[in-house]
Parts: sequence; C-alpha cells; structure tokens
Amino acid sequence: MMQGSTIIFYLLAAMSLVFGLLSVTTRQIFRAAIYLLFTLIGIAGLYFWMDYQFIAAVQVVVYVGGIVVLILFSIFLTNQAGEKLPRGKTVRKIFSALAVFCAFALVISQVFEADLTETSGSPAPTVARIGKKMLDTGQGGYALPFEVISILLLAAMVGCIVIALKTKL
Amino acid sequence: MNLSLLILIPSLTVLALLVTRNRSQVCWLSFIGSLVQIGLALALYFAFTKERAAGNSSQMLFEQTHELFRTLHIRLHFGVDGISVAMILLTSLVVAAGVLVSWKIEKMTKEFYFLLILLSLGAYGFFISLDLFVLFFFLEISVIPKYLFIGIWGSGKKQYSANKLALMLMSGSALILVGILGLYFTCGNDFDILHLSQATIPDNVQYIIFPLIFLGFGVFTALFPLHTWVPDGHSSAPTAGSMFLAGISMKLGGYGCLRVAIYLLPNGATHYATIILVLSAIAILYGAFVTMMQKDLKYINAYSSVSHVGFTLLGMGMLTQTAIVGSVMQMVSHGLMTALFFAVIGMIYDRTHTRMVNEMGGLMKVMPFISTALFIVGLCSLGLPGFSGFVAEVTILVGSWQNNDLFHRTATVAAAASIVVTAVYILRAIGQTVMGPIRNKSFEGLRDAAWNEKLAAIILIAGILTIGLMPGWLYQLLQPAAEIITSRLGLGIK
Amino acid sequence: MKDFLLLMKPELQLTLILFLLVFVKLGRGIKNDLLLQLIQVLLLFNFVLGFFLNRNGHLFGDLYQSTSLFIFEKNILNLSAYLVSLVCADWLRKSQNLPEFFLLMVSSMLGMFLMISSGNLLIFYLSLELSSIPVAAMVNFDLLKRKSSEAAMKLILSSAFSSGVLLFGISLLYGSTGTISFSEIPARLNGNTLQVLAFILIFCAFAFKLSIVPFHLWTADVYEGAPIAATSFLSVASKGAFAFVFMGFLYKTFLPLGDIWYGMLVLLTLCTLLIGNLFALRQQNIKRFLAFSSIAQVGFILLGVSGGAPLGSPSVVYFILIYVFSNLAAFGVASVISEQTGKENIDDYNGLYKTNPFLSWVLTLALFSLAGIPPTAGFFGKLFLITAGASKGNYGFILTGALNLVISLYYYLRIVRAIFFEKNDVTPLKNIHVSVSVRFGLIICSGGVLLTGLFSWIYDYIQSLH
Amino acid sequence: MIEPGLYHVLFISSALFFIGTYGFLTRRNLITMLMSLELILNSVNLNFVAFNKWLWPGKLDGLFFALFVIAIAAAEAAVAIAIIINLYRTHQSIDVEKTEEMKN
Amino acid sequence: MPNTILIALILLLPLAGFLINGIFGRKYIGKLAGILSTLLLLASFIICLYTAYGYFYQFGMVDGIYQKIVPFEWNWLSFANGLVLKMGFLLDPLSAMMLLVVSFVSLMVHIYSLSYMKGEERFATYYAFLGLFSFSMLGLVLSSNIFQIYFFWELVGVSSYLLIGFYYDRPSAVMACKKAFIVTRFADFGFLIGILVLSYYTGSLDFQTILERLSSPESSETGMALQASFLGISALSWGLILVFIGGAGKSALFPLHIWLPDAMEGPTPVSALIHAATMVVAGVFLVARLFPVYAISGPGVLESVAWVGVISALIAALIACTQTDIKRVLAYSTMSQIGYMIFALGVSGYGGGNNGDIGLGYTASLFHLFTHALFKALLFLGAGVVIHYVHSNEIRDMGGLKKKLPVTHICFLIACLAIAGVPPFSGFFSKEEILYAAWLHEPAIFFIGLISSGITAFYMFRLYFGIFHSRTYKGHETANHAEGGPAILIPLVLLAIGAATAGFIPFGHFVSSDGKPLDMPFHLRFSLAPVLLGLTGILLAGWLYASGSDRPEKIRLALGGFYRLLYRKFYIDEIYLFVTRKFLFNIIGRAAAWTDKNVVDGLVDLLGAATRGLSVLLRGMQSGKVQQYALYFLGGALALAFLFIYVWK
Repeated sequence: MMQGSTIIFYLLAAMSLVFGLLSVTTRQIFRAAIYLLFTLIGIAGLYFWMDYQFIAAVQVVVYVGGIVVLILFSIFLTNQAGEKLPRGKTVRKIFSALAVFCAFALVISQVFEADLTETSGSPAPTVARIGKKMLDTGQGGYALPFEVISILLLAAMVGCIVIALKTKL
Repeated sequence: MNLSLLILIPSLTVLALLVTRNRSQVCWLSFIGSLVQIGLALALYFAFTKERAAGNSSQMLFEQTHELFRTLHIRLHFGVDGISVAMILLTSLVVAAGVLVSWKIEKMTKEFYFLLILLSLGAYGFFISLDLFVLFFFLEISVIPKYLFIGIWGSGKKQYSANKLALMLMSGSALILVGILGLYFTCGNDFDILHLSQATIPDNVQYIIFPLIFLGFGVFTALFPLHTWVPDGHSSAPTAGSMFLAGISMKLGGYGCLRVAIYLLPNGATHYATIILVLSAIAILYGAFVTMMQKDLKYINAYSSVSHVGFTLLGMGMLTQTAIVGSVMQMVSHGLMTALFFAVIGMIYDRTHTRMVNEMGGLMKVMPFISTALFIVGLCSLGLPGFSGFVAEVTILVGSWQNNDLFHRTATVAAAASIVVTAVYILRAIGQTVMGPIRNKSFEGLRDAAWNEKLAAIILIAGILTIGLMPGWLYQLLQPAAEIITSRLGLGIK
Repeated sequence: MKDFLLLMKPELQLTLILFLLVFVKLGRGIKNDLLLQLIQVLLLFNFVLGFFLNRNGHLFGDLYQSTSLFIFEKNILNLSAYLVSLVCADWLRKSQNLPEFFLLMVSSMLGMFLMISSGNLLIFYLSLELSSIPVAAMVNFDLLKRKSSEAAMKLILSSAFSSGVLLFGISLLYGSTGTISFSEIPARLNGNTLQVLAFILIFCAFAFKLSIVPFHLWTADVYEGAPIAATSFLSVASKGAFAFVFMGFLYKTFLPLGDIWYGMLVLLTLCTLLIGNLFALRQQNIKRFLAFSSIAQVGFILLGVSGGAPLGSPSVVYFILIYVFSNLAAFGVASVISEQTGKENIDDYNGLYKTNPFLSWVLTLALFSLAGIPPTAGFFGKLFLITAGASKGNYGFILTGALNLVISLYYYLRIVRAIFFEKNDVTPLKNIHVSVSVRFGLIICSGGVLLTGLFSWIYDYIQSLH
Repeated sequence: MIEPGLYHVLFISSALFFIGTYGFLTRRNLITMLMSLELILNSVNLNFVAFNKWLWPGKLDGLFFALFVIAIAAAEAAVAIAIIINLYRTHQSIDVEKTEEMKN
Repeated sequence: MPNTILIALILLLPLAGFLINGIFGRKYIGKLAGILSTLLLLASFIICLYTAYGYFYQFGMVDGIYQKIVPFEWNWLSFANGLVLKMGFLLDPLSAMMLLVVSFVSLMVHIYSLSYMKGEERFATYYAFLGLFSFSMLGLVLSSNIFQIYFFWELVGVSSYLLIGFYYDRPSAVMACKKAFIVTRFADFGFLIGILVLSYYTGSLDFQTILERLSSPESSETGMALQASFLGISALSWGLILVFIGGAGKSALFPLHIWLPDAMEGPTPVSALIHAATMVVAGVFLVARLFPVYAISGPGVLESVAWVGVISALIAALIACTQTDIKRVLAYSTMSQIGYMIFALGVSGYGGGNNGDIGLGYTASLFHLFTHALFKALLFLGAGVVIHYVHSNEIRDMGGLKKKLPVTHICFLIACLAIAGVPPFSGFFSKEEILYAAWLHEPAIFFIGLISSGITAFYMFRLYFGIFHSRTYKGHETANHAEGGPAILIPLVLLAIGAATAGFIPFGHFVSSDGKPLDMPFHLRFSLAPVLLGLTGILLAGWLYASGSDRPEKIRLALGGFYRLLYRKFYIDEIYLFVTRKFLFNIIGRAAAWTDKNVVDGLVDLLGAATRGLSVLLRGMQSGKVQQYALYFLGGALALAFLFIYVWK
C-alpha cells in the first residue's frame, strides 16, 4: 500500500534528480539556472518531507532567494543569457561519465553494505532548540562556529568587493 | 688536545675571510690558517703518540661529547684513533698545498678560499666525528663546495662534470643515510659509533645495511663501477679543487667504508667481501687500462686514482689486519700523491695552456722543478720504493697474501699486475710531457715554478718521502686501530 | 573570562588586527608606505606576543583546544605572516588594496589557527573554509592580470570541489560513527569499509590542500598566476597549517586506521616526490618552479608524517619552521627581482652573482636549504623527516625517498648554476636596489636558514611540546 | 514500492553528488560549473540531514552541519562569482577551455 | 767485526753525492759536481776495499767457513703478522765480492765521465744519477732482507731509467728508457709475487731465515711449501720461478732481454757501469743469494734456469754477429755472458762434493761475473772513446783506428782476448770453469755453451777488426780528437790490467756456494776445445774483417733468410710490439676506455636522460584545464578508495 508521503517522496526525488541532470546537461545557460532552482526546491521539499522545516526554510531562503539570484545576475553580467553553451569535449565526457559512474557505484555499494541501523520515530528538532544550541557556549553548543562564520562572511565580502569592483586604473 | 680546535680554526678562518678586503689579504689569511691547521695536525699526532706511549690504550683518544639533538640522541662526539690522525695529517697537508697553488686565482678569490677552507672544515669534522649523524653532516658539507668549485672555477665541460659529481655523491649519501638510519633504529636509537659497536646487530640486518653503506661510501671513493664522476669531476675542477677532490674527498669515502661499514657491520663485511674484492680488482686493472688510453693529464691522474683507490678497497676487502693498515696507508699516500700530481698538472697547464700530453714535450728543459716534481709523483704512483705508494701497496699485498686460498690469491695477483700497467701509462705520460724535444716553440720562454708553487710541491713531497722512507711510524699509528676493526671480523686470520 | 582571553589569545590577537584593518580601511588618507610599516609592526607584535601568556586548555566544550604544540605552530604561522609582509614589501607597497590584502591574509590566518585548535569536524570545516576562501581572493589581487584571475578561478573552483568531497566524506563518517567530535571518533571507528571510504574522501581533501599528487594539479598554476605575496603566503602558511592539522588527524583522530593511512602515505609520498621532482626539472618560471619544488617538499613532509607520532610530529613541525625561512627567502628574492625588472624566468638569473651578490647568496642559501644541503637548516629538517619515516623500518621506501633528494638537488642546482656559472652578457640583470624591509626580511630568513639547524635545542623544544 | 527511508535519501544524495560532479567535470561555462558545485553541496546537506534524522537524532550535529554548509556555500558562491566576473573582465569570456594559459 | 758505520758510509757517500748534486748541482756546483762525486765514490771504494779485506782475511771465516754476518739491521716496517721488512747489511763472500766489483767499476766510470761528459749541460745531474745508481746498487748487494733487495732493485731500475733517458730530448732515448723500465717492471711483478709466496711460507723476509727454513728438506716450512701446489707445481717452485723471473728481467735473459740493446741509448759510461758490469748481473746475484734454496729444494727450477741461461747465451751470441752498432754488439755480448753465468748457476749443486765438483758452477758463475765486469766495462769504455772520436756508433764509420787511438786499441784488444777466452786473460779462467761445470752436469748445455763461446770470439774480433783495422780511417781529423786526457786513460788502463790478470785470483777460495773454500782445479785437456774454438773464431773474424774485403757481404747473401732472422733479432721485438700494441693497447685498453665512456658513463647519462624524458612525457598531466585537474582528483580518490577497500586489506 502506497502512502501519500511515499508518493510525495518519490515525486520530490524524481524532481531533484531529473532537474539536476537537466541542469548539468542543457546547453541553454538560463535554463540550467532554472533547472537548478527546481532541484534546490525539490531538495527543500525533501527536508520538509523529513520534518526538518527549519533547514528547509533556510534552504529556500538562502539558495532560492540568494544564490540562484546571484547566479542569474552573474549570467546577465557576463552577457550570456541567450547564447547556447559550447559543447563539451567528448573524450572528457566519456572519461568523466566513467569515473563518476564508478565512484557512484563504489559509494552506493559501500553505503548499502554498511549496516546502518535506523532509529525511527524521534521528533523533529524545534526551532527553539536549534536557536538555543546555536548560541550555547558549552559542551555541544555552536557559538564558536557561529562566530567563525561571521568572520568568514566578512572576509568573503571584503574579497568580493575588492575583486568585483571596477578598479581605477 | 682539544679536538674541536680542528673545527674551530677553519671556522674562524672562514669567518675572518668574510671581512678581508683584497686578494693578498685573502691569500695570506688562508695560508696562515692552513699553516695553523698543519700545526694542529702535527700537535695532534704528537699528543696522540704520547698518550699511546703513556699506555692509554682506549680505542679513541681525546674524546669529547656535547649534546646536540638530545631527544634524537645525536651528540657531537669527537674522538680520534690512529686512522683519523693519519687522515687529519693528510688533510692539513693537502689543504696547505691547495691554498698555495691557488695563489694566483683572479676570479672571486675570496669565495674560492672560503670554499676551500670550508671543505677542509668538513673533512676534519668527518674524520673526528664518532656520531654517525654528525659524520654524515660533515660528509655532506663537502659536496656542494666541490660543485661550486668545478662550476665556477673549472674548465672544460664543467657544468656537466659538476652536476654529475654532485648528483652521484648525493646518491651515495642517500644510500649512506638509509644505512645509518637502519643502524639507528636497529640498535635502539643511537648514532654513536662506539655504542653501535657494542650492540649486536642481527646478521640479516647487516646483510641489508652493509651494502647500502658500503656502496654509498663507495661512490665517494670511486668504487667501480660508481667511479664515473671521478674522471670528469677531476678534470674539470680547478687545481686546488682537483687536489682536494682526489686527495681528500675520495678518502672520506674510504674512511667511511672502513669506519662505518666494515667496523660496525663485520658480518656484513665478511659476507660481501668477495664482491668487494672482485670489484676492486676490476677497478685496479680496468682503471689502469683506461688510463693507458688517456691523453689528457688530468684524465690520466683521474683514472689512475680509480686504479689506486681500488687498492684501498682491495685491502679492506681482504679483511686482514695488515691489509687494512695497508689500505689506510694507501689512502694517505694516494692523497698526497694525487694532490701533488694535480698541483703539478695545474702548474703545467697555467703555463702551457694545454693538458694534452701529445701537445707538450721537453718541459724538463724549461721547467726543471715542475718536471722533477712530475717525475717524483710518477714514480710514487708506480710504486717505487722510497715513496709512499710502495709502502702502501706492499703492505696491502703482504696483508692480502695472508688469505690462503685461490680466490684471494688470484685477486691479489691481478691487483699486483697493475704495477706493470701503471708503469706503462706513467712513463708514457712523463715521456711525452717532460722528455723528448720541445714540440711547441712557444714553450721555450716559460718560467719554472714560483715560490708558492714550489712550497706547495715541497710540502707534499715531504709527506710522500716521510712515509716512503720511514713508514714505521705510520704503521704503528694505524695498526692498533686496524686491530680493533679486524678483531671483530672473527675470521681467525690476523 | 581571563581564561577565555588567554586561551584564545592567538585568535583574539588576529581578530584585533582584523578590526584595526577594517578601521584603517574606513578612515582614509594613509599612504601605503606608512600603512605597510604599521602592519609590519603589528604583525611583529603579534608574533612576539605569541610567546607570552599562553595557556593550555579547551573552550566551548571541546570545540576549541589549545596546547603548547598548537601555540608553537601558531607562532610559526605568525612568523611566516610577518616575514611575508617584509619580503614581499615591494609588491605590497604598490598594491592598491593593501589593507584588504592584509585583512584577507589575517582572516585566513585566523581560519588556520582555528583549524589547528579545532575540536570537531564542523569547526574544522568552517575554519578550513575561512582559511581558503580569502586566499582565493588574495590570488586574484593582480586584478588586471589574466594569469591572476585564471589562477583565482582555478583555486576557488577546485577548492570548492575538494570541499564537496571533504563534506561528503565527513557526512559518511558522521553517518557511520554518529559523532563529529574528534575526541569521540577514534573509539567509534570499527574499520568497516564505509568508514574507510569516508576517511579516504577526507584524506583526499587534505591531499588537495597539501598538494599531494595526484591532487596537486592546481598548485603550479595558482602559484604562477598569483601575486607573489599571495603565493608566498599560500606556499608557507597554508601548507604549514594543513600539515599540522593533517598530523593531528592521522595521529589522533584516525589512529585506528593507522595501517590504511600508512599504506596510503607510502604510495602517495612516492608519487608526490617523483612527480614534484620530475615537473620541477623542466620549469622555466621561477614561481612555477618553486611550486613544484614545494610539491616535492610536501613529499618529504609526508615521508616524515608516515613515521608516526613520536618522531613524525616534531620533525614535521621543525621542518615547517625551516621551510618557512627557506621558502620565503627564495620567494623574497624572486619577488624583488620580478617586481623591479619584471623577469621571472630562471634564464634571466644568469650571471646574477655579478650584479647582485646579496640576492644571489640569499637565494643560494635558500635553495641549499630546500635541497637539504648542510650546514643549512634544511639538511636537518629533511634528515629528521627521513629519520622519522625510517622508524617504521620500511627501508625500500625510505631509500626511494632519499634518492629523490638527488633529483631535487639537480634542479635546485640549476638555479645555482644560473646564478654563478652562466654568463649573461646580452641582458644582464641590473643592480637591484633592495629596500630596507626586504633586506631585513631576507636577512632574517637567511639567519633562520643558517641557525635553526645549528641551534639544536629548537628541535628538542619542539619534541618536548605536546 | 517500499517505504522510503534512509537508504532512499542516501541514494538520491549520492546520485546528486555525482550528477554535480559530472557537471563540474564537463561543463565548459564557469557559471554552470558553479551550479554543479551547488548541487554537490546540496547533496551533502541532504546526507547530513538524513543521517541526523534516521541514525543520530539525539544531537543536532547533522542539522547544524547542513546549516553552516549552506552559509559557506553562499559565501563561496559569492567569492567565486566575483572571481568569475573579474575573469570575464580580463578574458572577455568565461569559457573554462579558454583559461589555460598556465600549463605544463 | 765489521764497522757498521763504515758499511753505512759505503752507501751514504754516493747517496750524499746524489742529494747534493741533485738539489744544488745545477745552480751552485756546476763543473765541480764531477770531482765531488768522484771523491765521494773514491772514499766509498776505499771503504769497500777495507771491508772486503776485513771480511775475507780477518773476521769473515769461522771454522773454515765464511759466515754470513749481519752487522746491522733496522726494522723498517714490521707487519702485524710477524713479517718484518728490514733494512740491514748482510756480509758474506758474495756481497763482499759484489761490493768490490760495483764500487770499483763505478769509480772507474766516475773518473772516466769527468772527461767524457765534460761540457754536458746536465753534468751535475748526470753525476747525481750516477750517485743514486751506486747507492742503490751497493744497497742491493748488501741487502739482508729479500724485500730490501726488492727495494733497491727498483731503485736501481729507476736510476737505470734516468740514465738511459739522460739525453731526454732524443725520442729514441725516451723510448728506450721507457722500454727498459717497463720490461724489467714486468719481471719485477713476478719477483714481487715470488717474494710474497716465499715470505708466506717462511714467515720471514730475512735471507738468513728464508735460507734456513727452505733449504733443508726436513723443515716444516719447506714441507708445507712443497705440499701446496698450483697448476701441478709446488708453491715453493712457483716462488722460486717467480723470483727468477724478476732476476731474468733485470739480467736481460731470454725472453726478457729486449730492453738491453735499446738501453744503449744512454751515455756510454753508463752502459759500461749499469748495462754491462753491475745492474744486469743482479739477476745472477739474486739467484746466487737464494742458491741453497734453488739447489736443495728446487732442483727442477734450477734446471730450467740453466736452460734459460744457455739459450740466452746462444741467441745473444748469434745476434751479436750481425749487429753493426758497436754498443749493440756489446750489449748482446753482455746478454750472452750473463747467460753463461746463469747456466753456470743452473748446473751447479750445493756444497763442495768430491773435488769440489758439485758447487763448481756456483763459483764459476760468480767468477765470470767478476771478470766479466772488468773486461766488459773496459770494452764499453773503449767503445766510448771510439764513439767520441768518430761521432758514430756504426762499425762502417770506423776502421783503421789503431794508430789514432793506440792506448784504447791495446786495452780493447786485451778485453777482446779476455772475453774470447784466450789464456791467460781473465775470461779464459772463468769461462773454462763454467764449461767444465756444465760438462759435469749436462753435456747438452756444455755443447751449446761451447758453440756460443766460439761465436763470442768471432763477433768480438769482428768488432775489434772492424774498429781498429780493415780500412783506414777516413773521417776528418782535428786536434781535440785525441784519445782524451788522463781521466779517460786511467780507467782504461786500470781495467785492462784487471781484465788481463784477474784470472789468477784463486776465486774459489773466497766465494763458494756453502762458504767453504773451494779448490778449482785446472783441467788442461778439457780447456783445449774451448780455446781452440775461440782461436778459430778469432781467425775467422780476422779473415773476414781484418782487411775490409767483400767476403762478409758474400756470406751475408749466402745465409739469406737466416741472416735476416739474426739481424732482426729473431723478430722478438716485433712479437713484443705486436702483443703490447695490438693486444694490450688496442684490444684491452681501447675496450676498457670504450666501456668506460659508453657503458659505465653511458648508464649514468642514460639515467639522467631517462629522468628528463619521463618529465617531458608526463607534461600532459599538467594541462592547465581545471576540469581535468578535478578529473585527476576524482580518479585519484577513486583509485585510493578502490585500492584500500578492495585490494589492500
């Protein structure tokens, strides 16, 4: 008997994978970005499906709202929106496909071989718990990573500004 | 006698060289430095014999230890036995002669002398070190100055030679390095030769490590077929460089073979003695025959060095006490002789601007002193009694003959046969250069040796004659040390 | 609170500098010369201060750990930052975005420090990114040069890819062990193949950062294209920091997988040494040459790492210290010459000794140290690495490694040959004016190259650290 | 069809990872390469969350990891795009095959 | 007892001459060098005389046997295994006799050279070399230790080398001295190995000990040495053969004689001293030194020694008949005479025996050595005068010099008669004893010796007539072309007196194989044959050469191929040349050099080239394409994973 959530899962999975595949194969760059968007949304859906709403929300906000937009902007900035992408080299494609397939097979076989015992039925973390953890400085707290990422963002910002700003000659 | 003086004096000389202003200051400073070295070496010799005469029979004298890398058990452990003392004497003489013959170097004088004294520093350090790590350090110190010597002041295909030399010697030291690390880890993390000699090293380990160390030092001492850096290196180097290279550097290898490989790994030595003998006998004859075909004086001396050094290794491979003493004597003798040979070749080249024997002739007429020196060196080389070469070769042969079996005898006879071939090439060389009519008219106005060159030659000739006429002291000096080495071999042959 | 301040002192110092730099940037009108001097002084203070008031312990649960070995490692990195600011002064002075450059550099250093001190995989990953993303930006600082942007692109893309692999590995590890804390992982490693796979993926990311063959390919291009200050920083600080962390990983976290990583190290060491050496053999551009040489150096580091904790750790730390001096001396000379004459080819160095004896001697010393020639410190560094490697008793491996010294000697001597032996009568390099700070930096480096080995207590001191 | 669980998600994430890898290896446009990278990072996040949910729900390590990875992805993407834009300025192209000036 | 210091002075005086003249001669002493050296040698000679007198008449004989006395020994080098290389003096009849010969001939040559070498640019050097030679030769004969002999043996060789090459700007002289050194060196190689063999079995290098231990068949050392064998020959025999090879080289015995004729490139007095009277008999001396061992423990070896000697005697005599260079004739004659001495030793036994017949060969040999030194030195010095006079070595440039050089003529004649064995000149006595000893031992050797003796007479008188008679001298005449002053004539006359009268010395009383005086009876009937044969030879030579007729030419044509064979010295030189040049140089030497350049060197270069080649080959890896880098990354990770998950567990 197929439950609703199962159907949803397979739909989301198919969506992520198919759009992911399309995104890396299409020769229209703009379409690629859109397919990527769908993939990301599919993944956000999977998070929802797993009851991890907070992370799903972050996924939507950051990726869909941030990164994809950034990518779109950069596509426009580099004047490529309409052009068809050049074909990749066939030899490299063959080798890459081969390597990727082997790696995939290896990883999957290892993952499936490993005896991972699922413990089902635990409640999804609440946002409050996440928030508390985030600012906890003690054992198991995430205050330090939080601070680190702030500096990282600062540095990235400075870097971006210096690089992307038009330089005065 | 404080052994660190042997390192201190060259170091001070080197540092003082840095602040010299002009060429004559550089030359004189180095000369004085090298004289002090001779003085030190002689003082060491006398102090050593005095101690021995006073009944101090410990294996190493004047030992001193300073911690270096404490946690790795690396110590500056100095000490000398007879063999080291002989080598130090040799070094001091060759360095002094080297300083003297380079008096007229115009190009980068300061750097030249800097490197020369640095080399001597390395050699002294090597000979007095009783810690394998420090020994290796000093061994390595001597590689690069040679490279620079050849590359900067050399002649001919100098870049090729310099590279070949540096790379081959480096490969040799890589082998040595692995060997001594093997010793280090087998014997409870210790580099000290005296401690290692107490440790019991399993035979299978010895069989692995011995070839590494022996071949490694073999490269330095031009073990056949690892000798190919010798001819090119020697012939391209400037005079003092060749002198040092052949006179001392090759001895570093021989000393290492003896002190590290044979002394510390007696069973390995016994195991591989046959191979050493075959290789060295080949080297002796092969070197001699190749020499016969050479036309360039420096190549002649270089290949003859291969042949002569073969005797050193032959003596070691025989594993008898007398033969080992002989091989050290051969090292000393060859060191002096070959240094003198190169010095003379340098003097000739400076004047005639050629080293080809077939372009010279009749030099006796224009430069009697240099020609006489060449005569002396030639006669020493072919083992004429009265010169050091004879003493050494005879000692080796007598020692070799103690092995009463056909194989050793054959090797000995084969090696001894080289005295004929040696005579052939030496006399050919002498005959074509200093004898005969003057072939090139421009040679007629050439001048004989200047004071510095004469002094250099005399220093070396004095060494050669001292050993050649009165070898007893050298034998007495070396014999106890050789006895200790052979007593470990457990062959039953004395 | 005091504990917190003292425990995190190295990071706090850097953060302070970071803020100072932000303010400097906000205020305007400070000339580059003055600013550079200011920064140099700051970094010097930072370095000196690193020796005082240190405390061992941990913070944030066990997210942050501080031991005296870590502090020493951080001091080495501080030193390298200071030296970079000195020897690359010529390029820095001309840079339009001087404060930003240092801002990025300092934040990258901060990332390295945190990485060294990190106590779980998350903070490790974050600080790894913190240490590499700014570097990518630094690589692009020659904004108008094609090579610079190409290099930055290659760096950021490949490093992102490697982060992906790393993360995938971490996720698998997390999945199979259930923890991301370093202290808990060893106990939970049961050697099943999924864990091995995870470990190998993490290992590959390290291999990428350390430029281990075959993960090294970005190195040469990035080194060549980047401005020389960035290259210098990348080649010493980044490499050093990753080597430190790498050792911690292998020796502590993944100790139960010791057999596997030893096997991998043996294999990769040989590849790295050989490929690094073979490529360095042919290079004409000095920066590219130094890139491959640094790959070969990494091979030697791996050789030392393979020896295991008791000897491997101190010898690697010691080697990195020496490597900082040697490599920065080499880069410093290359930087001066390239900045003032625009020449970066080895052939351009022909006859350098005639016109620039000072630079020649410094470069020669540095090269000798890199090649492991006594009495320079490189000799000791290399030797201790080999000693550490030999402690496992695998002599064939060690011999192969040691023989690689010969090839490396060959190409280091190539430059020495150019400097001393060759004549260049057509276009000799002019007599280059070496500014005070560069001269000072080069002298410090040469001093370090000469004395680090002879001051043997340094090694013993490192050995005593935990 | 069976009840979807950990292994299903892992399959998806692995597949996505290698789809992304394939894209990264074959796409010639730098921006599309960047997109592939985003796919890779997302697959990893999926892994973390899945592990956290089904295997180790007690602590929130996986979740936080995913969270921070998203942040890093953003920062990385920003810097990458800045670099790509600069590259476009110097090369007038963002074709990866055209940026191979430095080789051998 | 002998005075050690005086004996040392015998050696040290010539050595001082060498050092002083060698170092300061050229610059500071100049013309006085000759006088200085001569005086030193005179002193040395007087001491020799004194010592020999003392030995023979005062302290040498104990209980009717001449003792071997070692007045002085110095442990020059003592090896760990008990072998000691000593420097010492050994006085016995042999060395005492040799001392006299060497120092006397050397003194004569010194005096002679004062005039003969006058005006030479390297006058002082010449005397220095002479001093060195005298020192080494005296040292050799005084040696108490077999290694000491080797030591001085080599020194003698080198002084010979230096003196042959005295005119170093003549290529032929350079060639000759080289040849001399190398050929004798080759023999010395055998000598050296022989010494090693002997010393190994005796455990000593002293003559006394060696003789003691090896010359009694009962001793354990002899037993051991006889037992050990190699290629079917006992070790002791090997040792003796090898030592004899050394002697054969120095003494120019067949087939190692090729250097001696060429050695005539040296100044003539040198030829007289070294290559006639002293150094070349060193081989004889050496065998005589070890004679008990040869005679008692190695009779087989001694047999072959005899044959080598007699063959040398015959071959050299035959060759001498055809040579036209007077010095070469003399050289071959020397070789022939040394052959006599050697085969005399070879046929001898040890001890006295009935009528002293057994040890006769030994005494005869040394007697011949003694007389030969006198007349051969005289011949050379005479030849020197002639050569000086005509400025040529060729017989055809001479002739009819009887009037021009009267004193020389007489002296030369006396020497010729002596060598031809005409009574009562000295050669007659010694040769007669030798032939008698051979007759007693082995008639075949006797007959060959006899024939050679006839030939000797023939070629000597061929020389004599060729120089002093036949044609009248057609060369230009100038005042200074006289015979020379007293410095030339005194040695000639002294030597002539010696050559004429030395035969009357009762030699056997002084020198014998076992130290007991030996009576050498005179066998009148026996000596008829050699004398008659000698006279025939003289007459034949007179008939052919005295008048300058064309008879020799006819005979030469009649002999044809045989003459050519003789003239070309049996092609031995050519064979040697072939072996050395074609085989040693071209095949071994060139092959070794080729190997070194291409194989040994080539391997090293190949290694370098391979490394560089590999580097170029791998270049493609660093393609500059970031995606390819990533592919390598992935491939590497995959490979590692595969390796360490599936292969390596």
